[in-house]
Amino acid sequence: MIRVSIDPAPIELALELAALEARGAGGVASFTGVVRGDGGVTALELEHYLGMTEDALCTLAEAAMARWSLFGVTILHRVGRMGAGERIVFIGTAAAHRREALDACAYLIDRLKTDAPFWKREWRGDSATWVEPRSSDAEAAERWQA
Amino acid sequence: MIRVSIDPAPIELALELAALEARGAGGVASFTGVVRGDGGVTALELEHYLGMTEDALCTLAEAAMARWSLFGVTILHRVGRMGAGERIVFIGTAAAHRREALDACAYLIDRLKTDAPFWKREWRGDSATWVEPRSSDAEAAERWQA
Amino acid sequence: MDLLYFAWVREAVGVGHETVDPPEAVRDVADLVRWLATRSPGHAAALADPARLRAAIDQRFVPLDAPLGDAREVALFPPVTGG
Amino acid sequence: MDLLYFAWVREAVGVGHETVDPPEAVRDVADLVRWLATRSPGHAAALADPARLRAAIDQRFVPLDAPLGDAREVALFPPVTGG
Repeated sequence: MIRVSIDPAPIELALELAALEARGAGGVASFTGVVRGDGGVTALELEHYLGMTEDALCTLAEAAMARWSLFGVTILHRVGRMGAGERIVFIGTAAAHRREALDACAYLIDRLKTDAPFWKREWRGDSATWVEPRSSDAEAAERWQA
Repeated sequence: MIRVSIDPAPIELALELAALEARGAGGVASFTGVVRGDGGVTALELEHYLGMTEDALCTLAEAAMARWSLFGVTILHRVGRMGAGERIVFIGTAAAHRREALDACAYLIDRLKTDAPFWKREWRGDSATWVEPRSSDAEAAERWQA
Repeated sequence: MDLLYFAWVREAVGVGHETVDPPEAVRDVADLVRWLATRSPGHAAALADPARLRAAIDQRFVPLDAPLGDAREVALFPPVTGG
Repeated sequence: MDLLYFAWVREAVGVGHETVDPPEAVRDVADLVRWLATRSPGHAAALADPARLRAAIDQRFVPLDAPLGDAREVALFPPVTGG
């Protein structure tokens, strides 16, 4: 089961995790990205490529399902403006055993960082700065190329 | 912040994850172990070494806090009898960035499997079998020795 | 050909979408970037440094030397920063 | 000395806890296992194969050749299977 959603609404975790557990999994791994309020950031704004984004996330989910034996993959990404402490992204994976679930979860967030058309802008009061990609993100994605 | 709990009561995820996010984290990783109902298993029973267990889990949490830069670690383990689909164990980690949170989460569940005094018994109707450790668990724990 | 711009590329160009009909000499994405840069000061500013740009053709990421072929939709944008 | 047994070791011995006063020749956990095995058929069955046993002294995991020293609490059990 693949579930992908790109939505301006807040991400709710409890139902998402319960749905993954209900797939008969022995292990469910998750990663949640949260807006950090440090460096004076008052809000984060997420722009995306409407039309391409959903396909890109489905392609990632399918790649994970092909690479590991998974019962379910959920990828949720919020778009629009959000404040410190709010969730930006949620990855959830369900598998019979922990290793598949954990590895697939790490794979999906690493690959999402480089393979999905989102752009992040930090707001500090009235001034906004587009976030530069981190070179560590490209390296993290590359370690899954094997 | 370290939170460790060994409890016969069901594990509730939403509050646990929200508490980790509230530590100012940029990333929260989690692993949830769930009772699988395959192989005719009707219930799982978890026995533990009262007194030692909590210390063992706190020691693991402290080791993770020392090894990675973490804002919070939560380890919850259920004991007693539980049915298929119920949660056995929850690991949650909060960090500024995803790599620390994901690695620490994988470390904690791998080490918990070999370093905490729990014993699992599978019930199939009226007959019970003690679970044998998997050799892959020892290998998974060893990869963190470096 | 539909063009889409995102993030600071969109801001510098001044629009998120435009339709263009590039000359035949424009064969790959890099050609397109050079040709577009001549359309306005905003385009010029947005597209001055191709090393900072990434591209998609018909909603698939491509390198800048990818041929345009029968592309209907070309998007230009900075490296992605989601998640 | 307090002894604790868990899982199938506890079931085979028949109790989860007992207090014993081993002779001086019992110096390490392996000695203790051999000495305990003589106490009852249940002990003998539980402790027949030391390779299947793990131990803790005063609530810390130890190898079977660990000296007992001033141990107040020794636990014997199968390899752990939590998580």
